[in-house]
Amino acid sequence: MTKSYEEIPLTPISDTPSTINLTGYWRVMRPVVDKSKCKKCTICWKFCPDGVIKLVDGEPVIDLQYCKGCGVCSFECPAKCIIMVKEGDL
Amino acid sequence: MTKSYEEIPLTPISDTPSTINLTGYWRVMRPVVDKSKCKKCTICWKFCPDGVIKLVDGEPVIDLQYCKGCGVCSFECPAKCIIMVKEGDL
Amino acid sequence: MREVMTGNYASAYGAKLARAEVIAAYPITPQTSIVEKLADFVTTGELKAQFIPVESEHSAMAACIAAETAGARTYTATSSHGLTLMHEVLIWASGARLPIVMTNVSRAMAPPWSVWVDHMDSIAQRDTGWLQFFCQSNQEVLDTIIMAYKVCESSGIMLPAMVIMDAFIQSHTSEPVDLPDQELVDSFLPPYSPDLKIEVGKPMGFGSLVKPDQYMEFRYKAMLGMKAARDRVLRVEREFKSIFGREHGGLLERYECDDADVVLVAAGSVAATAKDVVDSMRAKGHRVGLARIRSFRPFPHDEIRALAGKVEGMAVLDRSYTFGAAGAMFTEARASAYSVQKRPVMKNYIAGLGGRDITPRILERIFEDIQVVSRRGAEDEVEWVDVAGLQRRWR
Amino acid sequence: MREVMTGNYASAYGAKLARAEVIAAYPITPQTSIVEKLADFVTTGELKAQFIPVESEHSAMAACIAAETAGARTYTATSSHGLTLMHEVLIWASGARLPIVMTNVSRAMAPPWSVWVDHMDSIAQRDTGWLQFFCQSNQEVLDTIIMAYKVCESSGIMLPAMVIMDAFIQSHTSEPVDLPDQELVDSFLPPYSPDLKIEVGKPMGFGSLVKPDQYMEFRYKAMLGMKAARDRVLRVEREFKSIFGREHGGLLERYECDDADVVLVAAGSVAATAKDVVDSMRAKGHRVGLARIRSFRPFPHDEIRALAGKVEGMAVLDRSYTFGAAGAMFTEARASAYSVQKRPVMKNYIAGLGGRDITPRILERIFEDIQVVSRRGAEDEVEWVDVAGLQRRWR
Amino acid sequence: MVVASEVLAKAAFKMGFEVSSFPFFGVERRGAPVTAYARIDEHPIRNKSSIYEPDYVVVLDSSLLRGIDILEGLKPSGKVLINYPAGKKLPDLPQRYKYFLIDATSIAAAHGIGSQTAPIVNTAIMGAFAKICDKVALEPVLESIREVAPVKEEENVAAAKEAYERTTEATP
Amino acid sequence: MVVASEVLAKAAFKMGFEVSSFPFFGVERRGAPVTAYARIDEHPIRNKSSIYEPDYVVVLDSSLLRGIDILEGLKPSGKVLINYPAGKKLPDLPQRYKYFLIDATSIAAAHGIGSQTAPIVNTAIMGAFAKICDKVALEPVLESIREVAPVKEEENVAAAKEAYERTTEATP
Amino acid sequence: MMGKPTIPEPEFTFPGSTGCPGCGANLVMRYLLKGLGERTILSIPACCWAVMPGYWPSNCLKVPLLYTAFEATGAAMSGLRAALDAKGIKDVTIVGFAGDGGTVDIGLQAMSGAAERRTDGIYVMYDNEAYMNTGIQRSGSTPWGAWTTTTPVGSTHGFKHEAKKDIMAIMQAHRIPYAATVSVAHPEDFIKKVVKAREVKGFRFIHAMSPCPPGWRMNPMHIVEVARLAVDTHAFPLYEIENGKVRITRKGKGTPVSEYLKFQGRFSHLTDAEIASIQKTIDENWQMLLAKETSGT
Amino acid sequence: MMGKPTIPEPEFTFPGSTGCPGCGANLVMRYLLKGLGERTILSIPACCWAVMPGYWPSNCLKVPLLYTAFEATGAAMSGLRAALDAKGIKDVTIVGFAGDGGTVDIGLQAMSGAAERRTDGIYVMYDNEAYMNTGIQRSGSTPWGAWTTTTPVGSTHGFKHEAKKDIMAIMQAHRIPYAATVSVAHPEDFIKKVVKAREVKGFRFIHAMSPCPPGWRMNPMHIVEVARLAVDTHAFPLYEIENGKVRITRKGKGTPVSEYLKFQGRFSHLTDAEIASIQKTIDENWQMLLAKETSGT
Ligand SMILES: Cc1ncc(C[n+]2csc(CCOP(=O)(O)OP(=O)(O)O)c2C)c(N)n1
Ligand SMILES: Cc1ncc(C[n+]2csc(CCOP(=O)(O)OP(=O)(O)O)c2C)c(N)n1
Ligand code: SF4
Ligand code: SF4
Ligand code: SF4
Ligand code: SF4
Ligand code: SF4
Ligand code: SF4
Ligand SMILES: [Mg+2]
Ligand SMILES: [Mg+2]
Repeated sequence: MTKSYEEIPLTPISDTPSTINLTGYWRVMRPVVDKSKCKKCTICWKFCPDGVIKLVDGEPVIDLQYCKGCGVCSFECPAKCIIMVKEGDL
Repeated sequence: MTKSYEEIPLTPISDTPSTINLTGYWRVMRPVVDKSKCKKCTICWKFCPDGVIKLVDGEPVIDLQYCKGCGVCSFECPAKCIIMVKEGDL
Repeated sequence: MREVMTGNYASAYGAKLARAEVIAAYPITPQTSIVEKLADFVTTGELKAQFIPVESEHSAMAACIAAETAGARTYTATSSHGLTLMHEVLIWASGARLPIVMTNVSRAMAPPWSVWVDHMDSIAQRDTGWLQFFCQSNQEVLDTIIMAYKVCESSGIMLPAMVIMDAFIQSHTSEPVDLPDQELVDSFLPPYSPDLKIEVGKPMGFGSLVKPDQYMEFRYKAMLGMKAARDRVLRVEREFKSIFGREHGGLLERYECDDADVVLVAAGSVAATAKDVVDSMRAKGHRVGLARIRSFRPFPHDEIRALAGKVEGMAVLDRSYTFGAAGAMFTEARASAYSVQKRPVMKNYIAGLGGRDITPRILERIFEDIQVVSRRGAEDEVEWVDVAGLQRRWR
Repeated sequence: MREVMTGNYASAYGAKLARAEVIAAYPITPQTSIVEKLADFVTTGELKAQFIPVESEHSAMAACIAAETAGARTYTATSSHGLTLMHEVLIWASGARLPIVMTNVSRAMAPPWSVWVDHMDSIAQRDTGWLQFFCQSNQEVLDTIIMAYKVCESSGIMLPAMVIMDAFIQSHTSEPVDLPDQELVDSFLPPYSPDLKIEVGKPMGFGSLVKPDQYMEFRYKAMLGMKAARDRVLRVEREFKSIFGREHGGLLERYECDDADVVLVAAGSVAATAKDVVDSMRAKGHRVGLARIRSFRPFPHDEIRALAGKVEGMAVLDRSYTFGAAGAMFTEARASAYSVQKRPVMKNYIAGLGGRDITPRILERIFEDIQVVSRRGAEDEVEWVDVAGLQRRWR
Repeated sequence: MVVASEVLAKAAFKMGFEVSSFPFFGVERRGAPVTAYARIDEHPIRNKSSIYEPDYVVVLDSSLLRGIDILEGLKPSGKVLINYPAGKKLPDLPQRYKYFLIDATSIAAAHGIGSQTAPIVNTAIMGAFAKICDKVALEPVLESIREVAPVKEEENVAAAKEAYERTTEATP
Repeated sequence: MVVASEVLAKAAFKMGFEVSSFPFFGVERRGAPVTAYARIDEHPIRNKSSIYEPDYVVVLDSSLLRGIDILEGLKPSGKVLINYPAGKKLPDLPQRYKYFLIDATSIAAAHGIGSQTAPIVNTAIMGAFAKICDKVALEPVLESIREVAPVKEEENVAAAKEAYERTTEATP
Repeated sequence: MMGKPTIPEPEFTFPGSTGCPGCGANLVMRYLLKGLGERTILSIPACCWAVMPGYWPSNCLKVPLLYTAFEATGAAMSGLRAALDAKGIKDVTIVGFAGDGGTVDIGLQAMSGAAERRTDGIYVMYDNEAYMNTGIQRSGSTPWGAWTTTTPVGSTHGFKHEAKKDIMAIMQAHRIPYAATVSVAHPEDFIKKVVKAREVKGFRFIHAMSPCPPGWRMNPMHIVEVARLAVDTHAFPLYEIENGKVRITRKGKGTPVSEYLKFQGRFSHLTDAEIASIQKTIDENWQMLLAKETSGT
Repeated sequence: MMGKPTIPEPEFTFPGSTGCPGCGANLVMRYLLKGLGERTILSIPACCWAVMPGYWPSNCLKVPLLYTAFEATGAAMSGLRAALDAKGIKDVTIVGFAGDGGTVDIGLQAMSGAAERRTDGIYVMYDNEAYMNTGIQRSGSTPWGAWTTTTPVGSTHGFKHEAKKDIMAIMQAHRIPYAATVSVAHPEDFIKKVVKAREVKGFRFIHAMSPCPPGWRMNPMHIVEVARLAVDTHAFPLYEIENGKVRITRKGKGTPVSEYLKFQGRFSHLTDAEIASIQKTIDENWQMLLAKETSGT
């Protein structure tokens, strides 16, 4: 939505968290964590390029609003407990 | 002398030897070679920044039209046979 | 052979058909596919040229300057920040009287960062001594590159030329383009052979220091070169037409101007759209026309003046704005028409900055506005079109 | 206190009195003594400022941009090739709305290499969004730097300004200059405190990417800033006068214009010489005047128009030439006067390029020529003055 | 996307039409949604503005159905082609348009076009479009694909063919 | 040279005159001849062009007498001051002007100003000029020298004083 | 295996950046800011990272950011530092964050100038080995043998024929107090070096290997693996240079470079002989690095 | 003592250049062209040497010369070479000839680019250790401790406080095939290296020490002596780097640096402690150079 020239600053100063961009829409594949196998090693959290994995009691919770489905977590998980499934499937 | 626009090239291309600049006028001190002491070692020739020393039968001849009187030849001469004298003197 | 291709590819083909010998370029959106295509041509051997992968646009132009001084036909392409980074050496190229040809994909300047079209980058080079051709179609881009070499390499001219197209709207738009045969192009455009070039055995210094007693005469000669370019553009285009059967309108393309009451003056892709609008408005009985500034440098001084003598209103659309003045096309058109006895009302419309779309609807409204204003007189000589927050609606 | 000093020193004192906090500069003839003097001030502790010895002018401006964004008052100085190398980032500075103040010692561009005055370098920046003030005396240089900060740092304006003087003729000419007291300057010019600056704790991004749907509104705002600058220049000068007792003529200084038949329009040092010529010609009974373009950006649109309504001939002297068009001052003056009902004859005189001296005699001849031409009509709208090889003698 | 519109333009051109196709695009990012336009006409195309009232809308990524209003400006007689997972129910969409579905993602993946995580559906979707569009036929589309595809020409052609066959009309 | 004209301007300014002084100079090279101008007037000086018809000509380097026409434009009433080796015969010069000679080089050298090979004569010559010029006196010249000289203030002042004393008129 | 995170937990980036899926540069920024913390001001020139915060007014960073012209990062650092100095602000880390093209090519001069004048700040170059933001053109940092769009693989020649600029050696030659290479495959080492760099005064340089799926023509899920292989094969050794002293921080396994190359489509055209020649260069460079470590320079 | 000239006799410069009396840069050009000969094309950016040929139409050089913008020497070399390549001309040496400021500061990037793309040419930097053409401002090549007009000696600080950029090390880091330092005090060594450089293909670099009487505030007659002392004191060691291998071509006597400094007014303000610290740096650098020679890198 175009803002009136009166509503904008003199020069584009960005102060709105990028959480306005729901990059989850980009996803073609979706990571699914098999919690039963998870060792809570935090490696997936560490390597997620977009930092969209939260650790809740040491356990990874993926924010699918933003996860772009790159699959890094899946590949790096030592327990192989994150699988990538096609969006729309399952 | 300003040349007519018709007489000059499209862009300033310099093709006239700089010998048109009689830099000898700049001189305050003048190098004078004491030929009797000269060893014909060519060192003065070698080090003259302006290349105005010619070797004539191995002997240095200074072109005073251009010599700027820097004194390098005088200082470098191993035989100390070039002395700098004030222009106008002698 | 007619093929569908983008403006960028048309540009690359233009350079290839002109047999550019040295290409030095640096990537920038949205120019990149020109350079990529040329790199491809060189790699496959389709084009025999030296490709210099420079580390900046300043160096791109500096390398072209050096290569051209050594007698090679050179080409480069850039956009926005790249073009403005060349600024110093653009002035150099014209002062050195080198007929380098360059494509500029006109794009807005930062900040705000933007990769979309506007003409600020090109306009800001208006004082650099380059010929500047604004194109409206991919065909014109290709043809103009070839013609530009022919115009500029003439010994009476020897100035560089910039072929300009709009970011994305042209650079990335695919449309049919006729690719002329290489032999025909070769017959039209002979190899580059300047009167003087830097070469071993001729100990000359190119570009020396000149004192106040002589500098001005060199500038005067450059002025004469640019002046001669006016005629030569027209002559070369006539010759081009005789060989290739196409023309693009000389310095100022006039579309339905003969009996027009009001005309739109514009450059670049928007002029193409405006032709549709002229047709549709004429169909509704409005006597409107379009005057497209094809050559911004040399400026179509006489043509604008002649046109101004015949119409009641001139709407000048600028896709850039000069702060503290007005749109550059507007300023220069006004200056040209100054001495016309019965001058038309002239009004400046600033539109389409930073990629803002200029729709047929907007153009129609501009025509409507100039119709009104040419009767009533302009209240405000410069109006910004389609700015959010202003009263007036344009879409 | 009145002291004899060069234009360059006046410039350095201006920056010092304005309490510039960050100075980033790169040497170039004939600007060097500005920077040397400032380096001296900083070394002796007379000026508390950070001096950044950058490795190029592009970096000088980029460093100023960064420092100014962080809330520091910045200053730089340059000339010709240095200025044109900054081109890209000049546009940046205005887009970022940063009230940087810079001195440009206007010098010709290469090739031919020349270190002497002409205005091509400054004129080629006319589209960059900077305010541009051409000065005629060293006093004006000093005063204008101080005023420029006050004009530009206003929250409604926030644009950069270039204070221009002529190479050698001003930069190296010594003349008496009144050095105002620091306390008075401080009372006139408060410390810089922008509404928003980059600072830790406020995670904002300065200068982001903006899509076509919003870019134009930012440009519109910059236009408003430049527009507001017109009034503010006048207001600030009035205030300056009330404190320091001096003024320099607003946007367009008019000298003996009230009853003039013909006027000379010019900028820079030549305007000072022209005042002598006006006096001497008036003494001989000629009704001539001088209109000095002090602010080229914003252009004195209304002032030129008003003047054009009153005179019969306007001789516009340009110390630069735009190839493919005409002198820039001429073009813009014509554009401004376009809609004046009874327009004067306007003629462009291109003079003094690359340091060519413009003597009182030449100015007199220009006056004589415009007197003739304003009766008879101009044959050639642009005439080059004092070019060797042309028929006409000017000296 | 850009490739799709280019294929379309080339195909129509082969059939004797004048064409013009262009992306709205800025800084390309794999994954981020982009838009492209194409115009096809008997007469040379001069209009360079975006298309606000299309005859056809082609949606390459069904997730967009949740986001933007993809039907904005579509002419009353307009047709919509959507790359949609086979078997999945179509969401609520205005009844006044004709909808066509094709599971181009699966087809592309099956033909090994792009990667498994990111199959490239450009060519398949153009096969489908040939089916629903009055102006372009399958053959020129396939020909254009051959010209445009940087790699795996035949796979792309096969995908387009299959898509042509499997395109079906649907009512939301 | 530049320094000389600056000293002159400052001195005249101290005496209540308006002044303007400027070098014609480009790329400075030690040794190469340069020209500088100064204007002194009761009224503020606005004319910024070079001086073509001077009242005074000061020649810092006598070798120039052989080269350029140093007297070009000099007003009929004009005076010429030349830095000239003491005792040497003056070359042919037009009789219509008044000539003054001073061996500023020797004086500067004697006071250790500049190097032995390249003594700097700026300040000495200004002392001499104070003698022949109607508008400036010695005191303000010395004062200005004190302000302008980067080093060796007193040596410069002494040189100027000595030059003032030893300036003599000569006829060619 | 359950464990505490091995790197600091606070995040200084928001989700929603517009980087590609699997963008290594996203990880570089994440780790960098974890090491630097909040009292940091970034300056970013044109590059992928100038786009990744999103279109105005979106911003994925929790520290202030100055966008600058492409070639100006070093100058911007000096300007920011000077302004803070003028204001007496001492405890802020100034960071220039640029791509490889913006560093080794068009930004080299401004960076070199900042280093020469000893600007107090950290320059971070994330190295995806080409101009990615404009669509994969060669840069001075593109390795020998790589395909890019301006080094296409064709008949007369093809792929890049010039070696990757050794920017670490260039910065070492600038005699800066601290320089280090870091990799997204080794976040602990990465952050340790960042923290160390933060405590040094003067101009510091960090060279971060940053895999790029589209640019390297690879599957995004492999980025960490590829970065790991770069270290293990010595294609991208991890080391630091403190006051001129070289120290290798991870010797790597010396895995054959083909392991590293095979993940990346940009190298897929290479013949065995060409791969062998890459191996040879890598071995030589590694020996040279070992020699530097030994000689302490 | 009578002898034949130890350097080639043909001159490729005319008298009448506008360089100052005793200009070291004049000697640099003289020796360079003696080594290169006639089939040479020079490119010279803004610097003293852009002025020394004289005002148009004067020219003191007997080889073709392209004046270029200050920052563009490297690019001009690439352009010239490309044009010759396009024309099939192979036997011409392309030379970029620039001052220190035009090399280590504003021209660094273009030079680095030319080196990276392996432009076939010789880059010669004549080092007078400041911006002389504009009147003695500091450059990145000005040594620590020197007075210049922008590093004036004043109360708060004074003289230059940053070290001289080690441009040879920077060029070594570019892995060019040949780099060498030369001095006007050793014309035989100078010309030998130039001849050697001429035979190498690729980008070559020559760093020529070039005393400047006005800029160094010294008596013009001492320029050769001062250059000699620079070598003897190790302030400016003579060495070459062939394919990465360092070789010192003249060990010098290790004369105390004060001997070198004392001729130059630009150092006259230095205290004994400051001179000692210069000595220390020089010794360290010398040790480092010896180590490089030993380790062969
Ligand atoms: C002067 C200038 N030239 C070119 C560009 C276009 N440009 C923007 S980003 C970019 C590529 C940056 O490459 P790199 O620094 O490696 O960062 P990456 O995009 O790979 O992350 C280019 C060429 C520009 N913005 N400014
Ligand atoms: C873009 C630009 N900036 C500044 C200048 C001014 N300038 C010309 S020569 C010069 C000094 C050159 O120094 P260096 O390269 O060391 O050569 P030197 O004069 O010492 O021989 C400078 C600053 C210029 N010509 N162009
Ligand atoms: S798929 Fe990628 S973005 Fe999504 S959680 Fe895993 S690593 Fe993060
Ligand atoms: S990497 Fe795997 S095992 Fe480790 S925390 Fe993540 S999901 Fe669990
Ligand atoms: S004084 Fe200097 S210029 Fe003259 S001959 Fe001796 S060395 Fe050469
Ligand atoms: S240096 Fe002295 S001894 Fe040797 S040739 Fe010259 S004058 Fe003779
Ligand atoms: S192109 Fe590469 S570096 Fe750029 S955002 Fe995408 S993955 Fe990251
Ligand atoms: S200033 Fe120095 S380098 Fe320049 S011409 Fe004079 S002596 Fe030579
Ligand atoms: Mg990169
Ligand atoms: Mg130098």
